[in-house]
Amino acid sequence: MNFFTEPLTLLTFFPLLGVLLLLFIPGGQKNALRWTALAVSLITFVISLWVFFLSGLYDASNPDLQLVARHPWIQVAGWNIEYHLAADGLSILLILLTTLLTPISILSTWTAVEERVKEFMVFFLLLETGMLGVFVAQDLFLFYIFWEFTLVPMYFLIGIWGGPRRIYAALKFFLYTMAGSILMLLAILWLGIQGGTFSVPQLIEQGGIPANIQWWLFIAFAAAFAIKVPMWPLHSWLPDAHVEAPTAGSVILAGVLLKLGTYGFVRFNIPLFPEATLKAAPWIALLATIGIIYGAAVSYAQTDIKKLVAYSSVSHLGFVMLGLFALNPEGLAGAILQMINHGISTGALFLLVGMIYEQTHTREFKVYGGLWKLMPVFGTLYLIVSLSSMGLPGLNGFVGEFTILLGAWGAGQSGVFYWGGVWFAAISALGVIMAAIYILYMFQKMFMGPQGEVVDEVKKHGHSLRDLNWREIAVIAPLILLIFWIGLYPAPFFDLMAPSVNKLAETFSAAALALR
Amino acid sequence: MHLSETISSGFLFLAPWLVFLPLIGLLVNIVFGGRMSENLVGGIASAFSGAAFAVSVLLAYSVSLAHGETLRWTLAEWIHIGDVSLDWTFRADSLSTTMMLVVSGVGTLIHIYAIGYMHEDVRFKNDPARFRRFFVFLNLFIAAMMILVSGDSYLMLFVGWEGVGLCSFLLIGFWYEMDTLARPSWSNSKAAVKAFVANRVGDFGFLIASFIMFWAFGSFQFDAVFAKAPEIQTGVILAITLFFLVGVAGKSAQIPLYVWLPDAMAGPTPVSALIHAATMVTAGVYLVTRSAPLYSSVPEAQNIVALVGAVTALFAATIAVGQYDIKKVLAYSTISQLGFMVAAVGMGAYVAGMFHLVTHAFFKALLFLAAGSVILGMERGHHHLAHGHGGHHGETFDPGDMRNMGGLRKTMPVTFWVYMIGTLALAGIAPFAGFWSKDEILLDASHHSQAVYWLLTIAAFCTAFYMGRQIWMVFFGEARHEAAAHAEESPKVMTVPLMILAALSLLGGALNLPFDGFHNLGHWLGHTLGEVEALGLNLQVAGISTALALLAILISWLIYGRKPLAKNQSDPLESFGLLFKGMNRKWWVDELYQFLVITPYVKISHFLADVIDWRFWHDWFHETVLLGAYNWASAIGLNVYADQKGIDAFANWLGAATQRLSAATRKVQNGFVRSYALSVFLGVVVILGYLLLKP
Amino acid sequence: MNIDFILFLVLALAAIATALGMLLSRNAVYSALFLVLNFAVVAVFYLLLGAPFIAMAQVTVYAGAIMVLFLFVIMLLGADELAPGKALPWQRPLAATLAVVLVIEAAYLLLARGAPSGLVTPPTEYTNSTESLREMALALFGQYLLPFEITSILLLVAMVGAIVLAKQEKGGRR
Amino acid sequence: MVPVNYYIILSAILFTLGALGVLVRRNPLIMFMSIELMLNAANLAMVAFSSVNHSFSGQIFVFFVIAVAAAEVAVGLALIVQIFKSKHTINVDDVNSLKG
Repeated sequence: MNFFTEPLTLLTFFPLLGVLLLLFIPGGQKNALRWTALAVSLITFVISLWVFFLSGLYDASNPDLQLVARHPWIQVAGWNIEYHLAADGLSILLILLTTLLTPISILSTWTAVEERVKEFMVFFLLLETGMLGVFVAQDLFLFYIFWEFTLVPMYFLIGIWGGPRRIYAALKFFLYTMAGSILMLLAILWLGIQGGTFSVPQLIEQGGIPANIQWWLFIAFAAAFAIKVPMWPLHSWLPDAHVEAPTAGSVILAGVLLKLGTYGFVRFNIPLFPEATLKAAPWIALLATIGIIYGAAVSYAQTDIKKLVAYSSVSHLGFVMLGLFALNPEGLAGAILQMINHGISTGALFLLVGMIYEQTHTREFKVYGGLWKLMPVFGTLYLIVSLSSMGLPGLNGFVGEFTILLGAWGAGQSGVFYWGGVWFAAISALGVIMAAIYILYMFQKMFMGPQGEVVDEVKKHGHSLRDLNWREIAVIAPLILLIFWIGLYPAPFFDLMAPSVNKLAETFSAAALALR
Repeated sequence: MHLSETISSGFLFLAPWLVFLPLIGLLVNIVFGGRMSENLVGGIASAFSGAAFAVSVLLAYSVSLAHGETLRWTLAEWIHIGDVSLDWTFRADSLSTTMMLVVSGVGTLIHIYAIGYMHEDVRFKNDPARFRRFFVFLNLFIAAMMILVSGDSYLMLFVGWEGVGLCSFLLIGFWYEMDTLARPSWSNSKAAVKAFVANRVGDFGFLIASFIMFWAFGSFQFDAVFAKAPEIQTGVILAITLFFLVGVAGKSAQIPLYVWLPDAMAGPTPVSALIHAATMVTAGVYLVTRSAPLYSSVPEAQNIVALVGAVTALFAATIAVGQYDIKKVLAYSTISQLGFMVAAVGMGAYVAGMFHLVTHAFFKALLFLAAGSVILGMERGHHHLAHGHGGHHGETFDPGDMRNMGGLRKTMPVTFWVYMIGTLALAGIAPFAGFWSKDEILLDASHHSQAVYWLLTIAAFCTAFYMGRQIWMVFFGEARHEAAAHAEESPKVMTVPLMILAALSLLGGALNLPFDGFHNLGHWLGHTLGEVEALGLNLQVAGISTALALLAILISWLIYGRKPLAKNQSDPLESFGLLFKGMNRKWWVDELYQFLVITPYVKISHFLADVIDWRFWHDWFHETVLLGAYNWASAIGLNVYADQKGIDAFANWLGAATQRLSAATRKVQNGFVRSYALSVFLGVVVILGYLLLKP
Repeated sequence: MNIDFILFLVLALAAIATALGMLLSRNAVYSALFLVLNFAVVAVFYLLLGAPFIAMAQVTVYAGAIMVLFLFVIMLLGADELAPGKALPWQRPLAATLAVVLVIEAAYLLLARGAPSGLVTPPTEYTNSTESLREMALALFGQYLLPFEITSILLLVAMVGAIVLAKQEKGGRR
Repeated sequence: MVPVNYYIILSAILFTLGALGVLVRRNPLIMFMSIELMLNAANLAMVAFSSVNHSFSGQIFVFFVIAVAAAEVAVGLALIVQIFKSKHTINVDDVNSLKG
């Protein structure tokens, strides 16, 4: 194996090396375990930077799949399953997001996870390999394996280190996702056997799937992805999973795992089934729009901070879906950027919520209030992250949401949304107002107003609320930096994805014209 | 010629520093402010704001050297994807430099004033550590406002547009843990959220307008849009302009979104002066003026804008009459004056609107700051009392309530005189600044639409009346509260900016006198907006408005001045009954919105969250239907085969079959190592036998 | 019937007898001692087959070290005799039958199917010469170097494993 | 000169005896010894082949087998000691559950 010609293999499986290393460290030496896991995840991050930027192996101006690693793998009974990894502009940012969020999450568990540290870290690194695998796999079968593989560590992360109803939440998460995946597996097998290959780029090139069959395959894939996203009304597992998951689990769940769904749409559904995609576009847009409005409205009525953020994810990912199915460069690029933004902003929100939860052990709004005075740094960082989440211009959320809505409006005018037209974009823009309502409500209830009873409650236990320490600031600082960077100067991010996005969108502008 | 071009482009590179300078100021204060004295913190903030003013002057100079050419300076790329190409481009032309000068000039004066004001304010509220935060926010506001006025595209304008909204939120909620009377309460923070949300409703309109614009014009850049405007259907432009109007209504506090502005008075008084009177709220007027080529091409939109402005002007003026709080009066007055401006730009009288914007920035900032001085004077008096008489703390004292004041002209002479100047300017008495600008608007209205003209004229009458009422109640008569009797004049750091603003309010009319050769502002803005025929002084219009203003002041003297209010005496206007009550209760608009919008929204979202999402979808559908169906199916399955009931569904349904299968095979798995070994051995023998017997 | 064959027959009977002794002794100590004898007999076979090095290794490692270890453990645990059990009554006859079948199979394989033929003729240069050892060492450290090293690692791992298993746990984790 | 077949048959007999030992004895130590016997039987066959074929490979293989046997015995005996410690018996028929 030459890591210089196949660096994605190194990147994807490097965390497994960390797992091996962790196995040799006794469970009692918690700090050694933490440092090892952190070091491994940081090295993974450095490797990802090296692979895409420093090594010169990746050409960002090339729209095609690059860094290809392709070997025959399982070739029996006419099945042609390959070990096939590659990356392009659609996945590179998500890969980087994964490698960035993992060390951050690990650092955030420093004091939060005291039980079974070894197992926790092992699961975490396994999860990283799984997620990276999903983003780089270009063989449907290999993709499916990674896809299911991510479930297992997450199941245990929720089920072992979660809150009081963790078993229920973990099981629901697992069953829900499995249920969707089974349909996808059938579709994958159909595609692989009919097409003679499981390779995604090859299948896309072959094309020629009859429209009515495309439709069914599209639905089968969409079932798996829509549950993962989650699209309304399949979101019921998300609040449970988020509320019960430990902080780091929530961060990864919101930051990366949900993106597996949206990524699946853009990587498989849209290019593999172009005709079905065009047919489905307004329907998906409808669900996305309902999700945006519904998620925002329901968020406002929550009394639990984590639940509020969980429902806000439903709303935010509605934007992503709306942008993806606008099928023009603005919508697609905005959606991909919004995936990153959501990972950063919501990840940071969960981190911050975890930090306050560690001190107060409650997530109920009604006991909070006036925290800004006691915790000015925390309050300010929380404000920045909240504003980013509600899409304040100059911060990252705006760039994504704006381009998405712009793209959706264009799709409404150009006829991609062949019914509904611009109404999807117009109604979704209402979500901008509603986001302001629930985000500001959350900020007000926590940080403004008279001092909440939680302050005295904490004092009763002999502590007093402290502001963030340096470790916590270090955890959150990279995300804050990215929030400003993407908001003010998103050009490097757009440049990375633009060639691939344009290529994908081009196929649709032509196809759309041919159909109408 | 060549020399001037060199110079102008030589200064142009400073354009981004309009934003950077205040940002540097706030960073310095964030990083080092904790160890610096209050004066230094305030001084640094003021200095960087002043530096932004200097840059504005240089830019304006560059523009004038370039004979009003539009100058651009691109700092960096912003959003480039698909057909979108947006840059961080700064724009200097006569319109934007005018706004820059007003914002940074008035802003700097208010910064200086705030050093003195906040020094006392943070002590009255027992949190001196918050002094620094105020100036950080104030500098942030200047930076955001500069982005708003200097952006070269609608989207960059929007960045500033929302940025100032954020600063407004932060500063209204500056004392987030109390109400305006410093009691622990949610009310200040509620006002802050209300302001932001109302602004966001407006931003929604702005967003929609920008979407339509992009797909029709293919650009967000001002000149590109204007150049293409003649080719576009008027229906599209009408939609764009009307959606922009929604944004204007949010930001410039017009009907129906004005409700946040009165509540915004929860912020410290310099904030009310800077953001909620002089600069931010005029952003809507700036937007309409900036989009002049669009509005001018659709008269329908212009009529609607003018009507909204005029109705707002009168509506808010009536409410101002019924207020007791000194700042609330000024707040409604601001809404009313913004109505004047919006009406003016709606009628296409962009110069008049901008002229009024400038003069209003002077005299309304002056009035607010002077009101702040009055409030602090009352606080000082009250503080003095509390210490003198050993504890007055039981009662809540409202230093902003005009019924507590009276006779302050003796104790606060400087404040009194500048307040008088501001009042006369606002009431529109010649030769104060407000007279000239308001008269120009009225004159345009008389040419344009009688309805708008009369609405505005009546509003002007009300304006003079409520300002007269205020002057008599606050400064004349006898003190109606001991705090007023012991009020003290403010220090120099506050009064000097007041005096400068008073001078500007007095002389600001000189910018654009209605005489030939004096239309300075008109010519200046003409570079950007196109030359318009300057109107002269119309004696009829001027005469009517002046006479009405004088009449209003006379009436107010008859009611409040001739026989001053005594202690605990109720307002004579209360004899008007429901009419006054309506004015005092703001025509119940807040209650109406509560009933029509807020309560339904809260109810719907709770219904969706609790009933639909949780009880129906999460609990009933998932727990009862899905899980129940599963349990039921597995119970049926078990009944048939094993006649077992009520055991855990999952284990049974899947397990029962497995169990029977395993029951047969479990005998093999007996746990005895030897028997396992035997089976291996058996395997060996059998395989060997097979190999041997194989043919 | 030459002398070699007689020698073979005697030794083979001895080997089978000691193996049976090991198998049938009730006392584990006797079993161990029978096994030592068996190993010694096999070592003699090795010598006859011209493998003196293996023969020495057999005696020192097997008959010496390993069996001493066995005896240690037997003494340590006091497990020289076990009470007769009654579990799996069918095990013993079945095992015996299978054993017989296996032997028959093997014999059939060798005799009827004409498996490897040829005489065991140790060349003279192999016997009692240092050449043989030298050749073997060259092969071991040349061609078979990697397996050799892997074996050493295996031994190391076994050592570590044995230590970990036998170590007295302090504090009683779980 | 003995035919190699005889050695093979001897080896098979010894192997079968070893296997029988594993199957019928309940003392793990004796089972272990029986395994050693089986290994020895295999070794014998290999040395015999080595002698016939004039190759050292068989002998070297035997050498490795001896090394592996040593390793196996070390671990196996340690396991037995551990089992005895926790169960206070080494009768394999009493060690029939996976739980420690």
